[in-house]
Amino acid sequence: KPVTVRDALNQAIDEEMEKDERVFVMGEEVAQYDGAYKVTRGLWKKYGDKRVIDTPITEAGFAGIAVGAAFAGLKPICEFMTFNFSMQAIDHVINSAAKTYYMSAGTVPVPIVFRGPNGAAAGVAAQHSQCFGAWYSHCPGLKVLMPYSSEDAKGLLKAAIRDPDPVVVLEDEILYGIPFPMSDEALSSDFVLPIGKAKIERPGQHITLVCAGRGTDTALQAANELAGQGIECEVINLRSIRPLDFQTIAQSIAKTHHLVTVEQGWPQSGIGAEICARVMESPSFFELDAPAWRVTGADVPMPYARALEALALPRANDVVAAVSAVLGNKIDAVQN
Amino acid sequence: KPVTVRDALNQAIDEEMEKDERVFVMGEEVAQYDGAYKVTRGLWKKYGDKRVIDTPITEAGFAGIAVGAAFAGLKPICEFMTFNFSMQAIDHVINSAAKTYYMSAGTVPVPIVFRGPNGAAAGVAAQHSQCFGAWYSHCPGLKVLMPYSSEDAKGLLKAAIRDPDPVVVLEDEILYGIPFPMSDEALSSDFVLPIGKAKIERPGQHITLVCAGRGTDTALQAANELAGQGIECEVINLRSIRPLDFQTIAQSIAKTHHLVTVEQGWPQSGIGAEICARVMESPSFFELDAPAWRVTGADVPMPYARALEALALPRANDVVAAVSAVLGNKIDAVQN
Amino acid sequence: TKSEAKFEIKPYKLHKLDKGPALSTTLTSEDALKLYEHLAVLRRIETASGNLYKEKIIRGFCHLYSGQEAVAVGMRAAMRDVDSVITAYRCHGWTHLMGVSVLGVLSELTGRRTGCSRGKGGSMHLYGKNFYGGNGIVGAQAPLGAGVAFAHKYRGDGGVTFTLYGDGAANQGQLFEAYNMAKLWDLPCVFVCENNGYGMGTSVDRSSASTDYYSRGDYVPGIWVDGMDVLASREATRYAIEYCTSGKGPLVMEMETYRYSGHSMSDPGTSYRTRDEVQEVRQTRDPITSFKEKIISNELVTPDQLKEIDAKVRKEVDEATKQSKSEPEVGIEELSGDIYYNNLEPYIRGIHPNAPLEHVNVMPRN
Amino acid sequence: TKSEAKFEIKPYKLHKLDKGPALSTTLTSEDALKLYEHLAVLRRIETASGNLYKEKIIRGFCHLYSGQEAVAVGMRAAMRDVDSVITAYRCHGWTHLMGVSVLGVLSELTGRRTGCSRGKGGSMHLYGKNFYGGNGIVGAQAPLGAGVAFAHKYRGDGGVTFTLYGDGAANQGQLFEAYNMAKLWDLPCVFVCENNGYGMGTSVDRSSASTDYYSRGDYVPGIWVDGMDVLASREATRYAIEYCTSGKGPLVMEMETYRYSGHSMSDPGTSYRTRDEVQEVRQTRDPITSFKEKIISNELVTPDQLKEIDAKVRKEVDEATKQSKSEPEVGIEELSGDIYYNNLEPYIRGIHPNAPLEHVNVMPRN
Ligand SMILES: Cc1ncc(C[n+]2csc(CCOP(=O)(O)OP(=O)(O)O)c2C)c(N)n1
Ligand SMILES: Cc1ncc(C[n+]2csc(CCOP(=O)(O)OP(=O)(O)O)c2C)c(N)n1
Ligand SMILES: [Mg+2]
Ligand SMILES: [Mg+2]
Repeated sequence: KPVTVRDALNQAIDEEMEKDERVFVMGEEVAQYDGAYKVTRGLWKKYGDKRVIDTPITEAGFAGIAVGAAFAGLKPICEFMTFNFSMQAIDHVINSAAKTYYMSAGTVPVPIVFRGPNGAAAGVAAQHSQCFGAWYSHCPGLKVLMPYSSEDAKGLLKAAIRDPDPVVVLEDEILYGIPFPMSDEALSSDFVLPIGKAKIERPGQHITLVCAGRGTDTALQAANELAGQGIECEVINLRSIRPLDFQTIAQSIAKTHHLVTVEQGWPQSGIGAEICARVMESPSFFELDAPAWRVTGADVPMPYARALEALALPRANDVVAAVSAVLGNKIDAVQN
Repeated sequence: KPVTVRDALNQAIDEEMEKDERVFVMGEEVAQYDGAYKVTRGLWKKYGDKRVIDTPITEAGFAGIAVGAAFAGLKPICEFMTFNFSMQAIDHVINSAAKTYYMSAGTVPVPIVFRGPNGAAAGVAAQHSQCFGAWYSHCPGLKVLMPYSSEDAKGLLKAAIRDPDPVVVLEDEILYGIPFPMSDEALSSDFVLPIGKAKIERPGQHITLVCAGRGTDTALQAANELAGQGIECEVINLRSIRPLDFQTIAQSIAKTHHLVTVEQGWPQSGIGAEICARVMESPSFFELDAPAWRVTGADVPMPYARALEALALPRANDVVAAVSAVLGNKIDAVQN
Repeated sequence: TKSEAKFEIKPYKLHKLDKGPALSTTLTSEDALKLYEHLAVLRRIETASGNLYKEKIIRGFCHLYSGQEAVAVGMRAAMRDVDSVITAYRCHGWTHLMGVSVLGVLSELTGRRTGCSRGKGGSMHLYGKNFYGGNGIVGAQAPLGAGVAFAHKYRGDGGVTFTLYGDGAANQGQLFEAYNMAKLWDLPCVFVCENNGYGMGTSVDRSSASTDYYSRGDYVPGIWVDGMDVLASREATRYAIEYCTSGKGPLVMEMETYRYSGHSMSDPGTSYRTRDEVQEVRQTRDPITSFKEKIISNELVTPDQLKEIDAKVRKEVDEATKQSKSEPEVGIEELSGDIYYNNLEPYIRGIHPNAPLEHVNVMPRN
Repeated sequence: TKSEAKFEIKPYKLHKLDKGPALSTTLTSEDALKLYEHLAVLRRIETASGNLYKEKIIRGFCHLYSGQEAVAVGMRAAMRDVDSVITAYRCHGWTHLMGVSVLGVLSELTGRRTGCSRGKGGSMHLYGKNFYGGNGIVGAQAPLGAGVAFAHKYRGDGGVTFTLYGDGAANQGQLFEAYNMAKLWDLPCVFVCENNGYGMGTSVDRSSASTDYYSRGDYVPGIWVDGMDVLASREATRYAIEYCTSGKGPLVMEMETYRYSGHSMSDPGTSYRTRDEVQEVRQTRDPITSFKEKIISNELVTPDQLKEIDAKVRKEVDEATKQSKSEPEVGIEELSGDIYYNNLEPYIRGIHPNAPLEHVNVMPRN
């Protein structure tokens, strides 16, 4: 049964609010307006002012309030209208949420979820298009999730809400409206996905594509195209950026001997960089028949104009080009 | 003549203020108190209230004011007492400073310097010990420098002040008090270092150590130790994290065929990760006789207790261990 | 027609001020025509923008200023060349008033090369001489504007900066940080709160524990102004310039106004307020209609003169609209253009290692 | 001695309040002894901390509370078990008042296993029951405290949160954001500004455009309190609890006080103020001396009783100090302990790939 990512997220929140009185939602326009992107549609009507709370446009303040409520044992879901605005509150995400459990030697748990759309939407230009995957996953103390499909969205968000640690859930505005089939199991209110486990979206034997969030869409499109050329890609949807499921990546590399990473964010010290480094540092390195490549957003602030914008983000043909290059770039070939 | 990093920074600011009326310093305790870490000592006495300005403890506000002043053609040096506090102002560093030149298609240049101590000092625990090298260098539109020695400090800060783009200068509190010899040339008021060029601190033929800032100290110590064992390290002090001088790294790898990166920050999507990924993606990969390794801060928030703290940051023996592992980890050995 | 007339202004409310702006103002027929033309062109730009958005030629966000024109037009009429402005994303009108042609505005919205940011900024990121945007981050412009004011003071050029923000932005902490430093350092900065009743779908009483925005600077004196009256706006701005240039430091100016459209084009703007409410404002307080009536009934201008202006404005905006649709985008090499004033990256990394981009300097460097 | 006596309190200043706290208070001899003991132990902890720092056993930052004890002791005396507290880095005294032993405080400062954060947090990061720190980021505790108050209201447990911040922190934007939401939502939160005259080397008049901190909540009512008088502090806090529990929302409480030491141990504290100024406060307004005089001259206690307390306190703190030096640090396995409540990382990455760390759960999970 096809369910949009938006509805899957909505279900996740609804079910967890139903289940646990301590869970509440706080953010700009989440209540009476039903959410700027309608993720929280209907929840205010159902749960009322106490548990679905519209805030002023004061991210530092309400994120701090949400973290404080978590200190005191509640389970806030703090929505950033987009993660771009989380920069105004990032001190609370990092210094107040991520580090407190450690600093207090385990006496103050911080069970909070920060969620909202991350990365580029369409035509919203430089200030509204940043991907925060690399930044947040850089920081110990946080768990960082990046759902792709509706099952991902529901299962990961529910896991995040139940998790006793601070979790950052990086959603994608473009994916919100996309319907994905959902299994009966996934539709049930017991469904959760494990945090820190990647999903093989498509098995293949020639090359491994590692991606997450909307990058998964790009990778799958490329895999389709490449299958027509007889190249079978194994597409690994990370789901979780921290913890990063390197085991699944390593197993895949052991099979395909080739790797390309796909992400929407900027290249330098991005998610793909981390994967390349882990490959370097692990036995997987010796499995590679060619060096790994990153497909990333271009290293530019996001332009507004349609044609430039399209060139700033990876498309299927970029992945195809990278895969072709990597497959043609055999270590032996070059070394001899 | 030995000059401390602190004095070198002070000279840099003084000389540039002398030279250009538009340059001014703004930050907490920079004027009457002579700077929390005394980097701006004497400048208020010399230049007065107009050009050396104590601010309230309101980072978002004064960083925004500094960026606004840069929009309008002044050349602010915005001191963060430590970069940890730049998180309260990070939206202005990224969204206001880094992106405006591009968004305005070049009509609004933003000639600002953000500077202050970055990363871990001694015994200041988790909220005061974060390294922002990876975060800031992730972002196009910024230039990001990380001086090590007094020459670095003076030459890079002067270059940053003269630069027409927003520059983040990540200093180190522990290094402030360290005296380094400075050449006559470096003592002159004409001395600047080029942004984006690394420095080979020590030539060697067996392995390349890439580092920056205080990591350079660790790498040099390790190189010393290893030299005793007959292993000659080429130590590359990056100086600039963005742009990253990969050419110098590549040339060194072509000579040594081995690479270890050294940094103080957290590993995931850190500076070392970027270097590993660039190696993967470049001909340097084929020069490697063993996979590259990262030496980084441990993946934990910084603990306060002395013994734990010492274990959270890379020391020379960690680098020695990594070098030994990498050198013993020959590709052929394992592949056969 | 008469050459000038005198108009009463709805009383200001004052905060920590003994004396406010003048309660009446003289308007010449020449100025009346000019103000009318500005009001009309701003309205027309937004109508055109709305249509371009519906045609899917403008993408992403598009925030219309319709209903609020008297604020900008009145302020601009009082401003001097040395003064500067910064505002938020609802910036089309201001950009034009600060000297960018209608085409420069509309082509930016359509993302074309004649746009004032060459299509790279889009509707929220317009700039002009002494006009520092256009900003997509709620509240960010408050300290930025104080910084521009800092530069005026530093250089001693006598300029004043106007920093505009909405009722929603009025709660942002950085605004209070900016108030504090502006006051401590006597910056020539006028903080202008455009209170249009809503921040997205949130009415002022749900976002703000005090809706007396003119008094929220605490130690910064403030004035409440009828922002639907272009003459009140002009008069208050004259006063503000006088106040700031006399070295008294910053001032807060609340302009009560209204936005007719939804928050942005994706918001119908009807779930959190009634259609009646919007209708009522349109009929009783519209800044253009009310000004028109005023200047006609006072015989400063003739209906025919205004019709002529209407026609001229329509023609100008229609032509610009047409051109903004037919202009090409900038060349794809500008994807990596003007990231840095002084680029030092050997190349700009593209989507993958085999697709390096060259940094191009498009804007002339001095 | 008498069993109780009545004391006058220096008049409060009120902001947007008709009626303030009581202007006189009754003190029993029992309470007098208790208050005195608390004041004495807080002072003594700081003396010990200062010495440990000079011995280089305490590292990094160390911010002493000496001079400000009456604020915390008076407040704590009025608080109920259900109430909660959050403050900044100047938190040794509060931690003890909230139930952590002297050893728990001092060992944290020395970084030993008996520290209340097992030596992992250090002097700025102390926690206890209903005590949420200890925070190294100026201003961050303001919304955090409002969030703890939010939880009190959400659960309906009747608790009130006290959120303490300094005169320097009082300019932080996030404080104003917290005021606004606390007022909009009627959170039972008392924002307590400890005005000790300086934020590091910056005096209040150089940091704050208004130094009437009790009125800076604008729409949040406020009281100015003599923070050197433990009875004023207690009485004002009783009032604040009454105010907040009656559903009226938040309150601002400015406590005028003074810090004797430098900002932290690295600051001699003499460049931005005179030695005379410090001496003058010590002699005329010291919270301990003045309270001592009061209760002795009113015959609530005898000098001998106080001497006994002094001796007891000295012994307790001296012993704790000694133990805090001899305790070991926690085991090095705790480097990777309690990063997560529910760790899911297969291993915690160490300094290099060959040095993985195992995550250990030290604190019992429920
Ligand atoms: C920091 C930040 N948070 C949230 C947003 C999303 N947002 C854009 S405009 C807006 C409403 C602003 O309302 P107001 O300040 O009253 O201005 P108006 O739109 O009425 O002109 C919001 C919530 C943003 N752009 N930046
Ligand atoms: C966001 C931030 N900026 C700067 C600092 C450095 N700093 C620590 S304490 C302090 C002074 C604070 O003064 P005040 O609020 O008056 O508190 P007091 O020290 O007097 O108790 C400063 C600037 C910090 N810790 N956090
Ligand atoms: Mg508004
Ligand atoms: Mg203080």
